[in-house]
Amino acid sequence: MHGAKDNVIQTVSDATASDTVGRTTADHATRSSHSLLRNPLFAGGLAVTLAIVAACLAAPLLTRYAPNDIDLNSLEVAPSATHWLGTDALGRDIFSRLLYGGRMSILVGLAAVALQIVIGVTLGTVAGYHKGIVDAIVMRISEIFQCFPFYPLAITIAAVFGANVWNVVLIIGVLQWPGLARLVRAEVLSLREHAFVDYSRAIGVPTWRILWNGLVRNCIPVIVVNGTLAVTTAILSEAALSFLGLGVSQPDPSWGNMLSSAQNFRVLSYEPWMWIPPGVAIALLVLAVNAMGEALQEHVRPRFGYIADIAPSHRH
Amino acid sequence: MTDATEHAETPALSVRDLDVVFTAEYSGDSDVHAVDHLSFDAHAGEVLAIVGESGSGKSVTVQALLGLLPQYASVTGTLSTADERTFDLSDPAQLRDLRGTHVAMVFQDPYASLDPVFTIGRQLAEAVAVAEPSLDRKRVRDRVNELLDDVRLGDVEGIAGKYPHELSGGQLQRIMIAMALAEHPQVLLADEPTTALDATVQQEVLDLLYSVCHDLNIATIIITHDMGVVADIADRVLVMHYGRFVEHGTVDEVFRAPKEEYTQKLLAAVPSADGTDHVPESKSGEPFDDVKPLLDVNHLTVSYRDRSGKVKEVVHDVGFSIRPHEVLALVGQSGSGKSTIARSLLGLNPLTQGKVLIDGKDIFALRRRERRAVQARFGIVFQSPSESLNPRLTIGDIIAEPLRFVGHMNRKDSRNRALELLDTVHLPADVIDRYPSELSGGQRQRVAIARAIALNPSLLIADEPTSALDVSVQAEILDLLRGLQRRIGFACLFISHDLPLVRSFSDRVIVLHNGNVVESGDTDELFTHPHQDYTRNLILSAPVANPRIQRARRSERSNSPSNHPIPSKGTIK
Amino acid sequence: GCGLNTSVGTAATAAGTSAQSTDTVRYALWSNPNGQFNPVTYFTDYDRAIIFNVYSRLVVLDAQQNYQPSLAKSYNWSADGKELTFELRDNVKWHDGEPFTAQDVVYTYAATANKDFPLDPSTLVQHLEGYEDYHAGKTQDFAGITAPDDHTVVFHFATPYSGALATFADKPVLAKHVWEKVPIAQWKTATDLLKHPIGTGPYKFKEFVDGQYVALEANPDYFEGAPATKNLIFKIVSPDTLQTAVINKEVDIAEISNFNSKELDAYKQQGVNIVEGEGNGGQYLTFDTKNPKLADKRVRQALLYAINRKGIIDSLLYGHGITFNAQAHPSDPLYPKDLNSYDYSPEKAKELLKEAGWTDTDGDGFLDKDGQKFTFTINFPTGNKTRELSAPIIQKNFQDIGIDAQLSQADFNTTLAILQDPNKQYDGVLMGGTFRPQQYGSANWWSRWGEDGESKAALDKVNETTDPTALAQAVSQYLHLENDEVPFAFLYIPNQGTAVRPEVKNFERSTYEIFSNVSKWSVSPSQAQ
Amino acid sequence: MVKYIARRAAIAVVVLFGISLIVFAVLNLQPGNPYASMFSPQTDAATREELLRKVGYYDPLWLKYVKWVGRALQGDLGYSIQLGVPVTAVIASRVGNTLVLTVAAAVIAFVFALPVGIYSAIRRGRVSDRLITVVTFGIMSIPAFFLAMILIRVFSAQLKVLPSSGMITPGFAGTPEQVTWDVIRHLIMPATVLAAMSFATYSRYIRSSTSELLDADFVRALFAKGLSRRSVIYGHVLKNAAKPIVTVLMLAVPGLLSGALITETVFSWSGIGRLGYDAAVGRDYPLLMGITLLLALVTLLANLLGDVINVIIDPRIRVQS
Ligand SMILES: Nc1ncnc2c1ncn2[C@@H]1O[C@H](COP(=O)(O)OP(=O)(O)OP(=O)(O)O)[C@@H](O)[C@H]1O
Ligand SMILES: Nc1ncnc2c1ncn2[C@@H]1O[C@H](COP(=O)(O)OP(=O)(O)OP(=O)(O)O)[C@@H](O)[C@H]1O
Ligand SMILES: [Mg+2]
Ligand SMILES: [Mg+2]
Repeated sequence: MHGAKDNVIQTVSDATASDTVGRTTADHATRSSHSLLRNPLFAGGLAVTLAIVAACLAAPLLTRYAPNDIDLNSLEVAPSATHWLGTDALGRDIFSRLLYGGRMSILVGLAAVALQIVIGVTLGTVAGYHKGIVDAIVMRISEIFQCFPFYPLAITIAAVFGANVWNVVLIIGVLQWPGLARLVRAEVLSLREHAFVDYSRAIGVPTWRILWNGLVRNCIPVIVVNGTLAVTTAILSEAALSFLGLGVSQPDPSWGNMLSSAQNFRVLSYEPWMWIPPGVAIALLVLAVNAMGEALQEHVRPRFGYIADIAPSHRH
Repeated sequence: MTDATEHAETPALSVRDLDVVFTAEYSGDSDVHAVDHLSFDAHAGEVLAIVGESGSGKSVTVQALLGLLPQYASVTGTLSTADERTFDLSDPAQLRDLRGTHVAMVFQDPYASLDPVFTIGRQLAEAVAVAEPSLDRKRVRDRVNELLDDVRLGDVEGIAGKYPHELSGGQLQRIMIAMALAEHPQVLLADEPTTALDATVQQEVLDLLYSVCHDLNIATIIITHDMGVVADIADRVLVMHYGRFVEHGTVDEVFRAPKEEYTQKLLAAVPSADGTDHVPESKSGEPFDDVKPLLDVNHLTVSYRDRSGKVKEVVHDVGFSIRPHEVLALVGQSGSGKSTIARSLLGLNPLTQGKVLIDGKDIFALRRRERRAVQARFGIVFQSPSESLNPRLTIGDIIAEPLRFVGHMNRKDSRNRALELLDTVHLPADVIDRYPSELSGGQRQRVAIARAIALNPSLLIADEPTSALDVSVQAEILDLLRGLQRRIGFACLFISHDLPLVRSFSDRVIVLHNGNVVESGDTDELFTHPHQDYTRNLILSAPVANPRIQRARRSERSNSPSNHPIPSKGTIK
Repeated sequence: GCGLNTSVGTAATAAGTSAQSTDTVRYALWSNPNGQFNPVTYFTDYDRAIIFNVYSRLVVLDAQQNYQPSLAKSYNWSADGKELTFELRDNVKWHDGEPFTAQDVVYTYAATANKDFPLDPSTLVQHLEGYEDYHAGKTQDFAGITAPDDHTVVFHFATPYSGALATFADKPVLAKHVWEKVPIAQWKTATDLLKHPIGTGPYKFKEFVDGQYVALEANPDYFEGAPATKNLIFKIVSPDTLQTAVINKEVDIAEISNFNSKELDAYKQQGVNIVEGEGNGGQYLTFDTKNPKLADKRVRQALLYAINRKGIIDSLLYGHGITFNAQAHPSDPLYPKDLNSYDYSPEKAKELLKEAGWTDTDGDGFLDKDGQKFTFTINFPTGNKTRELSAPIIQKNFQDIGIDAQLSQADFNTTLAILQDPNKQYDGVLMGGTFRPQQYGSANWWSRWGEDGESKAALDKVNETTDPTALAQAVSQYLHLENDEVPFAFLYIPNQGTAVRPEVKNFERSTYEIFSNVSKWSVSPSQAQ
Repeated sequence: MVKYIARRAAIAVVVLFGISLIVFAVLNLQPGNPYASMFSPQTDAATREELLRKVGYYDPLWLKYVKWVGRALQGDLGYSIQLGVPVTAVIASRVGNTLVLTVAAAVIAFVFALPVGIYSAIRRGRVSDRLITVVTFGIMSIPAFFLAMILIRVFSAQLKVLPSSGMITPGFAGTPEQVTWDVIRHLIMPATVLAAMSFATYSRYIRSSTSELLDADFVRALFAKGLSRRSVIYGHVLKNAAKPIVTVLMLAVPGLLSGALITETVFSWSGIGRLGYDAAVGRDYPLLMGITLLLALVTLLANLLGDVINVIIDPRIRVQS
């Protein structure tokens, strides 16, 4: 299961962020989006993502079944002309649930990341800018949250506020901000040494303005890159939470709970139509979003300048 | 084709028809034709300097010779050596034979060019082992010691066991040279080997390179944009522009009678050290003594607390004053505390002690708000234009920042004023909506200047405003500053380590050494009659763009016995 | 310390992993027992499985649900129903060789009445004479239990208690000489004793590897004859991988989790037999009878009519289950045959609701009364897949009759907390429970119904009656009342299926007794393959 | 160095306190009563209240916490409500198993991630790199549960070469080597599933730190020196990459531990993961507090260890500290 804390790719990068990101983002951030679209990784990722999002939004046009329509007369039927992707244990149309469930999964992904960004960027910026004691406190807090046990908190939030999609968002957002906060902090720590911050401080520009204009805006590449990765982590976390019955709850579909309702040997062996569609959908979206994140990362970095000798077989 | 190939004997290295294009795979940018069919020779025991403004393809040229270009660079051309082997430059695999045996390279930034996690000794030993795989352990160690002696580091205690970050820049560059020598190269490529170094250290490294080249009979190709360096060390000069060959000749020919217009321009842009060409126009000669100082700095002491918490005092009890309309220059070696003083004036570093008076008011005794008001009278220009402009803001917003948040103008007025300012610094109005990355270095520095004068400062603090720029651009920026200073009449604290520049621009000079004022006085007076050895050294170590003077200085240096370049230990073949 | 907490057994058992050996039967447990191998303090079914093989009881239930003597040779009710006398076997030995006596019985049941007993005292002891004094610590001896001699025990009831024998069939006897070493207050934490139970049952405890398995060994001195198979191993296998474990010969006997025909076919193809029997766990939807909109019994009846219970059984249980209509197992001899069966009928439901004043006056598709829309939140806990799936069906059933039904899922404890808080108003909670023989009204403590009035009187009557015919009548009356009042919507009892490898012989089970003939289970050499 | 570690340890203690406080508060916010499922349904309300009072259920929150801290400082984390066993004992008996599983998984993940990461760094932007990216993210997006099921189906049900679950064959006796082999056979699938979850993280990270280094000036200088590709990458780049890689390995520890939950459940591996989940679901507060603190401690220790190793690897930090 991809627990919420698995997003080490993000969490960890602060180890080197201070030596690398500051140097690169400032110079390369503003390259044209035009060139980004030419990157097949990005273009492909974007196309797939848009296709999935569009299909989910257009769900009512694509299917005549409501996602929660129970039909006890056609339980677990295999894909056919009537049910394109078959039906589930309650006779609900899987294609319809897949489309409507996608809305939920995407919503969770986006909203959780938005929350994470709000908390992480605010705290990371403040910590990095003020350094010293403020920094120490924020970092300790982020450490506490990193050490925080995922399931107890998930259960508590679900128990106190009731299991629904917003709590999934809350859980994931609240538990995953430290990674981003640390990255932004590292970035800000190096950005604040840039002369343009010195300049603003020297002439007395208000602090909030420095934080916003000078620092947050310059962290956007980091935020975007990590945000895309975090979207995928959030979607996978939702699946994991649903697997444990703490996610988006019945009868509403999400890819996560569709998968988790198929967590059974028989389904796995004999009724692949129950798990392949949500599984493939998650994998595809994760892959697409990650591909975009990857491309963005390349984009905000300087062009790779490996010398030809590292990869020998290049010359044609 | 006109090229740099005419010479009598067989060259140690001969490059024909080198062409480099950076293909734009995904970037969407257009292809860059970095080097355009260039041919040249390098001869044993001679220094060939490749000069040209930034981006002219100098670095790309030497990297192509070793196959060190990125994968997406497409290279053509051939290279032949003294033993008449010929290599196809388009095949980096072939060039592997060249590296570590025939051709060695010294990079610009020695610190970045050494592996930070291995000791110096280990890295040297590795280079030795590559060049001479047959040596056993002990012989390798001996050879390392020999090399360290060769670059005059042999007597530095335990240097082989140190890590790169424990050595100074000059020491590191010598290590790089030692590493290059380990390979017994016939050709030594040096890409801006001294740009990152202080003037005094630069001289030592140049001397070392010079003697390496001549004593060991190595063909040396040095890349630089500093005409002083060229005048100092080069035997022959190759001028490039936009990747293309411009002209070639002996150093005397090129400096005395540059054939091409581009070369002439390049040379004209260099301020000459003897103060003969540019007379600073601001120098009015009017006596300042009776004028009340605008800025009065007394007993300024600044310390830093480093990461381990140790307090290090870097500026000790410095005092000076600037009168209205006066240009005061702060000079001194790197690390002497110049920037620190400027930062303290701006309130970016807390001072340990001392007073800063503006119009007689102690600004750090003022309340925050009043202090802001006083500081609003400072204009600031920092060294690196790309660093001092927020890459995420448009030029308009950058210039408007002081107007809006300090001058409290509204958005519309500030934009209009920004347009005016752009005009003042001779920038087209349409840059207002561009981002800094879309401007050239010189244009960016103009923007920084426009921002600095936005609030009609009475004091401009300029910390190395031109040192990150190309020679030709440098001159333009200085002219602009000069003009503005005349028009607006601000006083200026001008920080630079470029002494010719200081001489041409400032009224008075303060010489700093390790955070202490060594000497101060009227510019001309100080340059012609320095009282302190330190000052004299500083002046002499800055190479001037005149081969004749440099040659004279060199022979003077080498006559003093303490300074013998290479020990004549015939161990090198 | 690191490493696996595995102690290597000394007994020479199977050498290979999946090779069948004739001296071992391996039974799959779905989850790890807690290691509370004490018949009066355990609380998981997994611990129970171990306990019921290691310990024995005074009486046991036979397949017809009659009490048969076990540790007791015979039992006898006094005429007034206030004295129950057990004649004990005299040849029984504890696994450590000590003789089993009447003192063990006295000690076991008195302990649960002790003031230090860390759990709630059983209903049984509360009905015994002198309970108050003993429980308050005023007396040293419990007047309610006496042992006239080593092989006779007498229980003296203050008021007659009909559930007595059911308790004895459910609570095995502890060894006094073992447990008296530990103060009663520490029984729940006496790890050493708890994890090394000494009983009188067919199997002796050998080892418990936490999270992995519990190994038992035949007791050659078992009073009903030595078991046929030397080793009985309870292996912990997640239900998800159960099928593979059975087919892979890692376990011999396993309870299956559903009756999907494809799954059954997979077993059958491998020659595995499926033994199917009535289940002993029922699922129900509790109603908050104090909730104004549910206070009217017609509304509750309507809701029950509205639920397509047969549909749930047919779809979710593939037909392998039964409905029930009052809080007793339909196979219980006293379960009335003439209860209202509330067959699925949305029309009847609507009718009843209309009678109760619920109609759709504003035409929004939902019923309303006094301007209030009929909303109904179905709370249900995570954990039981069938139950989780039944929730949307019930939701839909309710929506079909014009109720705005919503689902609310939470973890088990959170859901339970709704029921436990007497001040919390709710609509309905899906819950499940295990039937124990002849215990009626056992889920009442969180019910908001049955604490007073007619229902309480009826239930008290059940508990107080020991005369069989009178009891039958009392039970019938109580269950009819419950059937009519619908404090719960009783849903379904899934059948229990057990996958038994073909090598295993003589496996039998009844509704309540899984291990009733464990000592006859045997393994013949592998014939298949 | 000693001073540095001491300071870090002191900070870790403070953080541990913070965690214990917050977790304690959060746990007690949950509705539901740890003792609820332990009463028999017939128990009347008065008896229930009395028992709950006896176990301190009605104490005010702060008092509970103070009591808990008081005992915890003496190394007593109380008794598990559900198991009736000292929390320290339960944890001690389980933690080794989780350790074996997670270490095996981390090793497997790392052993595969290292060459893959380096290879795709070297081939950055090429087809082979893209392919690896796709496969890596593909693996990352298979829920662990499914991977587990698929493995069981193939290797246990079909090929019958590996046991479907458990850590050891019940009652298995043999030489220590045979026992070890038996355990390893049981370990293969769960460790693989857990490793698959970490693999993506590791390999992506190794790729990015290696590729950053391949861009470094000193690498270019090494090539200029005439070093072979091999000695540049294995002699220099890897040692420099060790620092970020150690960091990622250490920071991945909490993820690995929480990832153990599903693996342990599916494979009946008796470790901390499932125990912690059950404790959370069952409101077994003492046990949950114990596990939480253990995990936090392990996480903090891993961070600390990572920093210390980095200090050892990187001479530049060595001087500063
Ligand atoms: N890795 C690269 N990718 C793409 N373009 C490059 C690369 N390296 C250099 N260029 C381009 O090639 C041209 C020549 O660059 P080069 O570095 O040789 O200039 P230079 O003369 O050394 O300048 P400087 O004095 O600033 O070092 C420039 O236009 C530069 O932008
Ligand atoms: N933030 C800092 N923390 C600690 N020491 C510092 C810091 N900034 C500068 N120093 C030290 O203070 C001394 C003076 O530095 P300063 O930057 O003022 O020199 P400078 O004369 O401007 O040199 P350069 O010509 O290289 O810019 C140097 O020894 C430097 O190492
Ligand atoms: Mg260059
Ligand atoms: Mg400076």
